[in-house]
Amino acid sequence: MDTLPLPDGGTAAPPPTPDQLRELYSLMAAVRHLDAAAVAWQRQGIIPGYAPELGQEAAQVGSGYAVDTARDFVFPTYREMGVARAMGVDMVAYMSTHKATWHGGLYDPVASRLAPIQAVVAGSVLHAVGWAHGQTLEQNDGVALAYLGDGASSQGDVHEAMNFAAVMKAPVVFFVQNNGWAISVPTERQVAGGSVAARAAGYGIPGLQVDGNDVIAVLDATRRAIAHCRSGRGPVVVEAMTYRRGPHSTSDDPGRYRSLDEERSGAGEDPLGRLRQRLLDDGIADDAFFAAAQAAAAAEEASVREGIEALGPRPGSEMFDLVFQETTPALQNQAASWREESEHV
Amino acid sequence: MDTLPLPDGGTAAPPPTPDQLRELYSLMAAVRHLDAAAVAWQRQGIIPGYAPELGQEAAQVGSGYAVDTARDFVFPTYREMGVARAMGVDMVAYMSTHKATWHGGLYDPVASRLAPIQAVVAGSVLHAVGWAHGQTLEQNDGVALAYLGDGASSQGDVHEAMNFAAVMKAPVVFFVQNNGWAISVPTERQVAGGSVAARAAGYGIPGLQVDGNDVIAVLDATRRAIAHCRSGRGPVVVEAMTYRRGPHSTSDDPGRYRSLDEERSGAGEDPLGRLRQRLLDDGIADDAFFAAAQAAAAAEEASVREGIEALGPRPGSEMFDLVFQETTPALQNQAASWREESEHV
Amino acid sequence: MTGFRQAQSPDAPTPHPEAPGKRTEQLSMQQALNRALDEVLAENPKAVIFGEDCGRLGGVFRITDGLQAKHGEKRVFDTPLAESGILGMSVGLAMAGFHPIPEVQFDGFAYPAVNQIICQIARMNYRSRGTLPMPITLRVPSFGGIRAPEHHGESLEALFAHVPGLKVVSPSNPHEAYHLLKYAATRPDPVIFMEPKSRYWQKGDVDFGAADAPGAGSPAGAPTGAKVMREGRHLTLIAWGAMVSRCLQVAGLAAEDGIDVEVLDLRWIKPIDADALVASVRKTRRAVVVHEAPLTSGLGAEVAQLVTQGCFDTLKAPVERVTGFDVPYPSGDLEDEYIPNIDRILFGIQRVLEYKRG
Amino acid sequence: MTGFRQAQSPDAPTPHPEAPGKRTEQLSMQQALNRALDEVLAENPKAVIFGEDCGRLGGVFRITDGLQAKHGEKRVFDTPLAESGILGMSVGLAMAGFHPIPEVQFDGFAYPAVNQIICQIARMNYRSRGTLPMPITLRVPSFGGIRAPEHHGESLEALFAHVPGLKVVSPSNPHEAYHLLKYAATRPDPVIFMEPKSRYWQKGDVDFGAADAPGAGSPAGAPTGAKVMREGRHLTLIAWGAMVSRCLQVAGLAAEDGIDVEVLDLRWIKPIDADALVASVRKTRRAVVVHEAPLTSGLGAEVAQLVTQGCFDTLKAPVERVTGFDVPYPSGDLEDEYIPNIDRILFGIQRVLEYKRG
Ligand SMILES: Cc1ncc(C[n+]2csc(CCOP(=O)(O)OP(=O)(O)O)c2C)c(N)n1
Ligand SMILES: Cc1ncc(C[n+]2csc(CCOP(=O)(O)OP(=O)(O)O)c2C)c(N)n1
Ligand SMILES: [Mg+2]
Ligand SMILES: [Mg+2]
Repeated sequence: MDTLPLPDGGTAAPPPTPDQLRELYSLMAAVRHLDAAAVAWQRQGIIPGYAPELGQEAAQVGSGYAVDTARDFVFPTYREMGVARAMGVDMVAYMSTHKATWHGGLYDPVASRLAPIQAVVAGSVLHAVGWAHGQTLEQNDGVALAYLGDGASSQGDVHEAMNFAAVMKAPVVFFVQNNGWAISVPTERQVAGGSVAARAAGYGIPGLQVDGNDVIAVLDATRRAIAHCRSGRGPVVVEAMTYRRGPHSTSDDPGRYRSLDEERSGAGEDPLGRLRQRLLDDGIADDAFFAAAQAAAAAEEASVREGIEALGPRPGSEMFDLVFQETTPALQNQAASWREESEHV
Repeated sequence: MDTLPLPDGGTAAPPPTPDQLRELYSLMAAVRHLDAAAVAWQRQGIIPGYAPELGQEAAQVGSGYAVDTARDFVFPTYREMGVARAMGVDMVAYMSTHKATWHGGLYDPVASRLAPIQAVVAGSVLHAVGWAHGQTLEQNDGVALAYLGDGASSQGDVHEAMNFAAVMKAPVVFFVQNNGWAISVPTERQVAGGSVAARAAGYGIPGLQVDGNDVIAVLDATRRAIAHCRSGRGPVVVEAMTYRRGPHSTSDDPGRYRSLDEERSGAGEDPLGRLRQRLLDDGIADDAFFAAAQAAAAAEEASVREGIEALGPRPGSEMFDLVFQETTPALQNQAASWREESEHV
Repeated sequence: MTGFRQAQSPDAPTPHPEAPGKRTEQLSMQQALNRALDEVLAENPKAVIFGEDCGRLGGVFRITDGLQAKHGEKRVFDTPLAESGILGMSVGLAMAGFHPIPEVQFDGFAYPAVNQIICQIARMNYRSRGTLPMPITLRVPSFGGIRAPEHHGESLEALFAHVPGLKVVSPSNPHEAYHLLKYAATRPDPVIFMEPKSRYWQKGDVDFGAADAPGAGSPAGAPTGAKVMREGRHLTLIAWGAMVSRCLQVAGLAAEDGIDVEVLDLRWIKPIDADALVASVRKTRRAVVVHEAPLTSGLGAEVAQLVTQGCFDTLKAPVERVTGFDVPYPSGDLEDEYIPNIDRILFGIQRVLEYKRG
Repeated sequence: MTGFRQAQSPDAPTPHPEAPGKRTEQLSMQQALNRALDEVLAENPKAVIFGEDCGRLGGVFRITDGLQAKHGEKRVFDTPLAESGILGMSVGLAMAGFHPIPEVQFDGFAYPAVNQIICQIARMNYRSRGTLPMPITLRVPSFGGIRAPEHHGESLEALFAHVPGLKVVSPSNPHEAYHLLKYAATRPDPVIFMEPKSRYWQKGDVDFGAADAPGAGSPAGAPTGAKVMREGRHLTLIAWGAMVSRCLQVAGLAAEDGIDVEVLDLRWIKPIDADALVASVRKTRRAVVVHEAPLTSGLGAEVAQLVTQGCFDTLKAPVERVTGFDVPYPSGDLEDEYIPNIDRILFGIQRVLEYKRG
């Protein structure tokens, strides 16, 4: 279950170069910083809420980094800020969803290759299968990456998606972040058998479990999985074992369901500290580099915050105008009376 | 995957006695006869439709025979006539659903331990889990038997059911009749990986594949599975490999999607002929016995047909009276105007 | 599952010219739908048809009969047995630029897909700010009347009509079926296409050249409005799908008693052509709406309220609703007690005509 | 997921006597619901509560707070994350003689369970000819107004009201919440209990002794009818759930202009208390119905049609509907543009009052 041979004998998943390793670190540092900042913004009243991904930086950056945005397409949940960042998505447009500006975010999903933010648990896993089957029908070589959590794995749609994808040999990577929790419910009361990757065998497809706190391992596993899909061999399940170090969201209180001791023992090694140590050990980066990465992260955060603070509400007319490609008389009438009644006031 | 150790070292699944083998044969013969008759009734206009189970007699009778109707509960699909018969359900009341008298059938599910006939594919699999969990909550030792097909295995509800049952260690036997087809779609385009039993491992529960045309093997597997559940070890998946020898239903035309050659090669050995040979070989039954069984089957069919032909429509007032335990004023008003307008006419 | 009339094949596949031209042919609704799908596949290489049994078998109602053989397994294919999967997959195909035309085998089996329909298909265009349109045409054999097993006779129009982001249409005869399906399956928005299964085998003239004939109240050039199927002066009967032909029958019977009934085929359940409703009832001053679905919170309430809103001054009596009861759709033996029959519709007409104020 | 007010705990669990007696207490709706559930568990050993996060966490809204600790893990437990699983499992538990009180975490996540709700829960009593009753009380935190993420602000009452075999109720304040939940959770039929989440934290008097006080129009001894929350002579405002308090506010404002508005809390969405509607509007001769759900095919249409049917002679103007628009529930920034606000309700009242025939 733990390795996946490469279709091309190795070139599809080369080990990351020193430059790439430094880039991965910078990305993870930026994500860590922005994530912590977003929690603070919520406390400061800048945004109404946020779902932090503290502890999942390696799983998110490592997998998002493996995506080829020229041909692949990614289906996130509501917690994939690190994936979006690694893919180069505009962070103000991404974060706008947490400002309650627009469900799904303001970024262009087509241009950025990132589907709108999905609030239904497991809601978009089947979309990935359909998109991927579209690649097969058109003989394109794009791969779909579907993100889901350990909690999401319980949903019927995930089973339907894995079975459909396996029957149709659709090029989908089911990327599971098993972060130990679905709000207050731990994995052992959620995932019977203990592993989502282990389910893959039941569909006759490969399943990989990977240390989700090791960005290099995540990158390698995701690249292998994408290469497998791209070569026409059908879907793969990758399960990155990680830990949700923070609350489920800014309105959650983990103290009600887990102790600090449990958190400490469950969390494992910090993904960022681990990469830092690796880079130091291998002489790939030094303190100056880390300081610069930290400064860049802080600067980036400041500019994203500025963008978010400047973000006004969308015009109410968009409620009506964006429902359909071809609007309807009923909707036009409703828009007209809305306009009239709000102007009146 | 193919055997399940018994919790009590063997007494829970003793080999069938000669008497039991003869009873199994008689049941299968009765079922075979009634099934063929029901298809004929449809052609004769006695009933509007029927879903034959030709070829599945061993899977149905063998599993239904293993049920302890003093404590277990069975959740059928729309094709479980043989299970119902093996459990001793009144066959006129059962068949009434195919007369279009009452959805679900006219038998009493509580007394007969057979849930109403279920027309939603995979619709009742979760019910079995809930019922079984109720046994755990009350420290009863009842076991739920959920019937489903290879096609049904694709539904999300089946995944949710297996995961729930495994997490809660609910005493459920998921009894899959893999009859090769879901209407026109063959198992290989339906069940990725090829085996529903193989999915069990992904939930950390046992899965057994059994020759569904061998009634003794089916009985043994079901007894083992029930014993496993009853001893508090959680759910089991049993997959009986069999073949739908007839059309999906009396309105289906298999000639559009499978050839007679395919049917012949797919069907395997006839379950009834096989048991007959076994009984002959072992000297457990002779031609006189088989002739008597056949005569009994014919007599039974005649009496069921008589019952079905005599079955009048239910009074229309039941439409209103059976919706709730506590009716509502709106419903009473509707019933009153229905009565008035139908009497008027 | 069993017992309903489904296995009939269409008469030997009628050959037809590449461009249908201005011709009229006698077809069953099954044939008309099949023809429309055939043409859509031929005209739009991005159109794909899929669902349970719609490939080799041609669907349990044979609506996709012969299409896989003609257009190939990539264009017309069977899926595993999972409705949420079918609709969820449609979303992804639409995101990849396809025009999916999925089939749900029966009305009652749309329920497992409701989450994907409501939360995804109906909202993706909005959520993505118009960048990911959902040109999905979901075909649902609908309504009762064929003595079928449980869950094979449901009317889901009120549910779908309430969902923002969906359009919903139901044809009442072969001509409408051909034109409405061709129209729906070429739109950039999701359309639920409710086929009255009890009418699949009735034949009628399909005028292929009439695509641009405006229906009453609809803008010229697009079949988007309701349609007056019979003109009358005394009362308007409003229906859609299978109930339209029953209302036409009723109108015929009422005429024998000197009652001149107008029959309006709503066609579009969402958006509803309120102008056509109001135009008709302003003239007749009385209305009865007929549907198979249960009464409470059914589409009849919306229709009645639109009529009342638009014709309050002229209305001679409250709009009557003749509908199914608030009970689960019953088994075949009781079906005729449940579905509005001719007598119940006539009683409804009578109540409206005899209404006396206070 | 994020951003809504949910984490607050109730004030330290209020101890309460075994028999609540004839007392009045100030409670939030969250506390009132929690109290009702606590009592139901104590009184009925067959009652079980389960869902996502309702065990140890006490639910994201803390409605089940402390109940697992008090009644044990067999009575109150977490399930895996699958709504169809939760509702499907409820059916089996009911068949085994339990009274399941499942929770769906938010309105929008009831959609994955719709198949089990409509095809199984609502029909099992009927299908089994009364031998397998479904005493299931499904709690659904409902409606919008809390600036929440997508799918956390939905109004599903029209959908549920249309389903034969379901009963549907929504409380508007802590007193109603306590009594209606205790009533619903002791019935032998399935009840969808729609909790207005924006009202969870508002406090109000709960009169524990008032259980048998008949609401207007309801049969004495059972809280099954609608309720007049404010009497008035000029117009009836009809609402349920969170919109009731807004309508009471509007009535207060209208009174300043000399307009005497009656406010009717529908309470039961199915069955609707048509008698109470008619009694009120026969008196006021004018009505406006208010809801958050989209206009088309919303419950407002049913209410309007029931009023029109029952008050056709006396009605001075067509019933107005002030509702959400036919658009997906928007993000927080646009929420106040979508939910009927005081101004829009006042405009609706004005349209009815100023209505001139022809
Ligand atoms: C269908 C559905 N049910 C319930 C919810 C409420 N909810 C939001 S996140 C969540 C837990 C998800 O857990 P998991 O899939 O492990 O992802 P994680 O939050 O750990 O990233 C729940 C129950 C939802 N958003 N969608
Ligand atoms: C949810 C649902 N979808 C579709 C159908 C229509 N349908 C009835 S039986 C059937 C095939 C079922 O195949 P399988 O589960 O293998 O059982 P079998 O018929 O072979 O016994 C289908 C698609 C249905 N009844 N329910
Ligand atoms: Mg998780
Ligand atoms: Mg099968």
